[in-house]
Amino acid sequence: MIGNVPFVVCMVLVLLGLWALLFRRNLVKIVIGVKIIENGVNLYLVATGYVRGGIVPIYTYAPPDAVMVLPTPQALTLTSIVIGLATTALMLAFVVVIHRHKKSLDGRKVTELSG
Amino acid sequence: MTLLAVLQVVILILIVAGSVLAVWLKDLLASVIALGASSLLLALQFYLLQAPDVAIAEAGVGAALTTAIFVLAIRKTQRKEEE
Amino acid sequence: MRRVAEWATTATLAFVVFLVLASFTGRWGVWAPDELLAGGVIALLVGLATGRFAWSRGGWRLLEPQRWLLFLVYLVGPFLYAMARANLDVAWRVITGRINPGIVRFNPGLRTDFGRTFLANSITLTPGTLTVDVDEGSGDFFVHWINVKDPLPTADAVCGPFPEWARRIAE
Amino acid sequence: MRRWGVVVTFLIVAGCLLLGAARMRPFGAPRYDLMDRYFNAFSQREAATNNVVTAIVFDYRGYDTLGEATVLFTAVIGVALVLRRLTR
Amino acid sequence: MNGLIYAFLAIGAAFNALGAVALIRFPDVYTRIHGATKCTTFGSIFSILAVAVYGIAQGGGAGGTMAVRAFLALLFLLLTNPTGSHALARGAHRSGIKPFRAVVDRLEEVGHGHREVP
Amino acid sequence: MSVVVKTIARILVPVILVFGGYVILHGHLTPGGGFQGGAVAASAVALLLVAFGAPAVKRLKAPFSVLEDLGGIAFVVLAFLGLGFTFFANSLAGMGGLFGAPVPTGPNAGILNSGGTVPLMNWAVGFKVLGGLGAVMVLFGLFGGDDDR
Amino acid sequence: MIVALPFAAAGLAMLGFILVCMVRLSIGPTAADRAVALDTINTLVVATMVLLGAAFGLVVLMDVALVYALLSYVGTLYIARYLERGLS
Amino acid sequence: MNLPEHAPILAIAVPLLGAFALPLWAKLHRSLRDGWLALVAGATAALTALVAVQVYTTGIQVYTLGASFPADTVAPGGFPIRIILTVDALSAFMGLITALVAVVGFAYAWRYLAEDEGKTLALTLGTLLWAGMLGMAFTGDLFNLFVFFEVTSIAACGLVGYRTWASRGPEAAFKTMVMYTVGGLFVLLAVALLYGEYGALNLAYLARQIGGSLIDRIALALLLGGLLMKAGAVPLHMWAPDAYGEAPAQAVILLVANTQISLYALFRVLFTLYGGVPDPGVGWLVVALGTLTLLVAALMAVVQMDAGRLVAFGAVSQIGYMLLGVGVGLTAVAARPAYGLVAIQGGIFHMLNDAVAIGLLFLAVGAVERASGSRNLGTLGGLGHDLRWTTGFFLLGALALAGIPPLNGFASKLMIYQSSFLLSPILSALAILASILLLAVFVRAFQGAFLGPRLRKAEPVPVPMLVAMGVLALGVLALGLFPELVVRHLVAPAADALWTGRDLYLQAVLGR
Amino acid sequence: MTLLTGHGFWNPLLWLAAAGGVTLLALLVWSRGRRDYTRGTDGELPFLSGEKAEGAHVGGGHLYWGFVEGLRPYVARLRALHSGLVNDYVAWLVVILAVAFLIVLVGG
Repeated sequence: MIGNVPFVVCMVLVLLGLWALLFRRNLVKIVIGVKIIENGVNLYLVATGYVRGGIVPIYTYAPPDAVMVLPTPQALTLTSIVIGLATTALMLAFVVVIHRHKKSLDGRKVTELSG
Repeated sequence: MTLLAVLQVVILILIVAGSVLAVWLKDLLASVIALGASSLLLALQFYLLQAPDVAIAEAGVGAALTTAIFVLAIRKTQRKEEE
Repeated sequence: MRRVAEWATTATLAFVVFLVLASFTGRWGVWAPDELLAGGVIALLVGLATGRFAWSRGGWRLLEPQRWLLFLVYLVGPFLYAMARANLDVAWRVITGRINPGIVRFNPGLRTDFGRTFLANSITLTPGTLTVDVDEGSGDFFVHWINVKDPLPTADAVCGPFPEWARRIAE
Repeated sequence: MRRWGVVVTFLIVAGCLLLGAARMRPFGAPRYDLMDRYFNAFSQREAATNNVVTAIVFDYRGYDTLGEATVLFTAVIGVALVLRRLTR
Repeated sequence: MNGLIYAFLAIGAAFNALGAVALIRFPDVYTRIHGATKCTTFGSIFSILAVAVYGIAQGGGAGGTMAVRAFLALLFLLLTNPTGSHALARGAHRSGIKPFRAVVDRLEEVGHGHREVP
Repeated sequence: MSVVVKTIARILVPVILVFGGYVILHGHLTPGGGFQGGAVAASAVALLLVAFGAPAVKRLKAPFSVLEDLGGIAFVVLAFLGLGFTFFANSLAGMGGLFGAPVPTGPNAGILNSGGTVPLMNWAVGFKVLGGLGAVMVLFGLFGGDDDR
Repeated sequence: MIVALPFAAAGLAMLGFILVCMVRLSIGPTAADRAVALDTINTLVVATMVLLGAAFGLVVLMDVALVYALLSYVGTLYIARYLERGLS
Repeated sequence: MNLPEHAPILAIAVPLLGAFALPLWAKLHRSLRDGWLALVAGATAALTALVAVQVYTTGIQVYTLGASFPADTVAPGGFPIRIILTVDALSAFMGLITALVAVVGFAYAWRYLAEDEGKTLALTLGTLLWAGMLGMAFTGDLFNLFVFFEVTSIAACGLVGYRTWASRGPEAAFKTMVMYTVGGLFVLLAVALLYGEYGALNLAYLARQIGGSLIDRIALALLLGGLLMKAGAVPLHMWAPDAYGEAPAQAVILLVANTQISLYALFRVLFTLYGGVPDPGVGWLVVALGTLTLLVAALMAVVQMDAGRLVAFGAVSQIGYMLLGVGVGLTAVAARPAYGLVAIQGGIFHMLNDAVAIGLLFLAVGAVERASGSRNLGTLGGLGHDLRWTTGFFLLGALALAGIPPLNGFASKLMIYQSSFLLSPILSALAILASILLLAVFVRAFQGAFLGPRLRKAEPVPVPMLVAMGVLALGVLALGLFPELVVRHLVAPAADALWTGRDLYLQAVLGR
Repeated sequence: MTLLTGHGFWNPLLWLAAAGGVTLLALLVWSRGRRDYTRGTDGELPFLSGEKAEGAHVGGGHLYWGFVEGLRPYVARLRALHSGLVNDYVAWLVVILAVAFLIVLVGG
């Protein structure tokens, strides 16, 4: 009905995050880009599990004889969300420590390891 | 186009708008705010896709904890994206 | 003794919250017995964990039923009326764009944290006013007033009968 | 110059990903869903839970959850390691 | 009963719209907070009341739970919304944002309570 | 933060914790479960940190990490319980007793003591997530040490 | 599966208001303005969730609205606390 | 309870349990922690060995998690619903490599890490990294692969950021973390694409379903990107020298094993998941990247002045040999000429050789840094007077890595040279050129650091570190002197698992 | 004991025996010479431009100087690519992804 618009939008989010990773030098901005990619992927996962006209896959207070959406992607997305939080926390911890040493967040200024 | 489809499309547009803002703004705090709004609407989209489990997780993690960690990190570093 | 009172208060209120959350689960009554048991355990744990600071300086007084009754009366009576007025006020100002703002200071004479918080939130939701800061020492309120009539107002001029309600409910 | 090269490759990747998303099966109409129909039908009998997602998270795919808990544990240890008091 | 629900929904939507418009139209942070907080809270009250009425009308475990949840959400909103607004106003003032065309600013005079501003 | 925020935080912290407990407790009946409940409860720590400053949550660091370790151990041990069949087998489901009430198939109102090991695992993961995310918040709040009054 | 259409229509209206708030989020001259917009979006999202829960006729969806109503202001508080410290 | 039956999951669950409990033991007392760690490491190594013995003697072992018995892989109707651990010879081989590396690493870390610098946390992260690698090696489920991919990523990055007192450690860790996370998200996106298309997550079931449609191809490209990045193939290797250079030595050898596990996952995807639709283009891509990796990393190693970074580039170039070997096999997998199998054997044998030799080098560099306080080749010199054993070990590792007969690198490289010569002589010439460059590089490093007059004082190296290095040195010698035994008994079954084992793999899981 | 590698074989023990034989041969040749050919003269000392160099050490940076210098123009391009910026790392990932897409979509 709405075609593949949700899938396309998820890919747009992924590409948006990738754009931030490619062209933003600020470290926090890079983490934000990673978060956006992650949002896109999570949305993609949940979108694959949607069934038109389906309801929540929970039997408590459910109407009888209803079609249910696919539950597996939801479980996968839960895992993915918590993993995302873990990576975000660790990356921001690194950013904070880097800033403490270098007093800057610009990728070009904090880089020591090269060549 | 049913009403549900319209709702979904509007929310998707809002999510993309929030993410574009998060990438585009130079002020990191504003960027984080836009990211928070985007994740909020993402939870709404999960809700519409009949995934309340995921929506609760995204609510607890995205609305409170991620924003909190980002703001704390910006607080411990600096706010403006220098050119 | 005082610590026990704090724990018990917090646990009781936590149990009430749990009961509201878990209502309509029983097959015959409103609550299933196992829900009550589990909720009791959770409330006890929460009470033990946060009792020390959660309802500080409240103690048993918070459990007095007449305060809760009064709170409900306040909520559906003056508060709702004031909120409606506040919204119409905002509507008028949005349409006409006539504002005359400023931050004023007044002292409502409330002593406890609860009372001040209660008043501050009421002020924020009611016509033309927004609490910007509360002085912890003197209890002075700094209020952003959208239509300043008097640079040095009394509490009555800014927020009407609310301090009185706050005193009765939360002090 | 280099920037434009990156932009061009980015556009190639973007085109392929968007092509893939557009050529997916239609949204809301999964083609193969044997596994999920099994879950929806039998989780109440096998795992005795009303919430199918929880049944999957903790029973059918509990091992993923273990890995996920490990990720969280690892991240906490990592943050503690990185933000520990500097001794040198 | 349906009429009541429609009325509540209409009022709620109207006040929420007012909040959004106020957010756009007002000139500075404080007045925006005024508009946004009051109107969206009030509008949400009516939306939630509509849902609660719907739930009560449905009856049974599901309807009752729906009403209870709606009221609980309302209570939480009433607790958290003004607090967030207050914190934002205070933060905005301390970060140095002046009220727009203020006739009087007592808080600026006392210098942010007890704290010295750098 | 001001006294208003502090007082509201005092009121809301127990409420958030109870709500987290509810989400964990009813994880197998309504949306929710270990992660979600743990994340909600960890938000209480975030609230404490923002309302009262870093010194107030300083002594929570050690209990939280211990809580996380214990939660992880409990989760693995619960998984080991299934080793009569296989690792992670839901050995308690439908066996009667405290956690093994059978569930009627199809839509129903839900029974709390069903689910076998699922509720227990919910609790283990809930405490683990609470401990882990709480410890992360506390560590972030404490680092640098210049965020308090 | 929308079973109560008026609620869904009201939810759509709320989304429209969120769009308006998004404008403020994008143009807001100061961070405080953006934060106000975020706060407003929070409230509107809670209202939307409650309305859509009724529209779908599913009680179990309402828990999400509760979580949001309870937690959404924590993020706002963090931003406010950051603002309190001045533009450092 | 039947221990051999449950061994695959126990090999993963025991280190996880050990890691969860490790901080608690450390709170009680240090020696309790060390004892517990030794116990857990020993048990895990024994379980891994048990799994390997079973797999090598009786064939593929499956373990269905949560079912009523381990071999209950499919639901009625013939599709798997649960996570299935599928251990074939290659998985067991990778498990053995990780066990060797991890045990040696822990023995080394016992005295290498200082107590007041977060030793407990580093040991915990090491245990978790080991468990994650085992999980990646043993799993038969795509999403589970992603989860353990992330476990290894985060643990590895935590270890890289160990030296927070300098700015370089966190910087390297941040870069590595960003790359790992983005790669992991690509993998997850590929999993989501495959799930959306086929509604399944099991590797074997998906392998049967995949028919080469557009979505399959896009997912293949995403998986290639993510896994090649984690494996550190040029030009996606750039995080690797940073990370290897900055991490503590006992973590670096785990990181090296980690890249190999990613290579394993890549091979699993290419040969098993996409084995039904062989695409020579992908094979050539892998071969090209392998050759590029060899050359670029060796050239980059020539100009390095930091011993850690120098050895790190050497380690990256070894990844190229594995990619080259298995890539040659991949181009040949459709027609199945004999040299393809030899190439795969060479590539897989080189994994073991590389883990041993490069591990020895990194441990020696770590000992040098600990003893003399510097890794700069411009200022080091004459350490051979004080650190006699370390000197010998470094020389042994360097010669082995450069492919000097009769040490172990030579045998595997010979197999790779010969088979790639049959595919294209240029490849083999380039591979030999890279080997010569590496020899020059290591001779330079050896001469600069260890020979010459005594320039600075060096503290003695503690015995446990020497023992750890000695174990690896013995491995270098043994693998070099008896390559035929190793190839016949360990490597050949693993290579067969890639070369012809796809049908057996599917059969073991799906039962048909 | 012989590792067959398709077209050839490899036996380290055989190789060791051969190497031992060659070494013996070399020793034999060496032992035929005069033992005190350079003993006690300047020929024992390291030769550094004719200077007397006590304790001189050719550091790692100086060994193979010509070799490294000869390679330097080629390596300089490579070094420039290792800029150390995360953006460049990700850019290479995108490049490889694009190449993989092209190969997979066009080549198949």
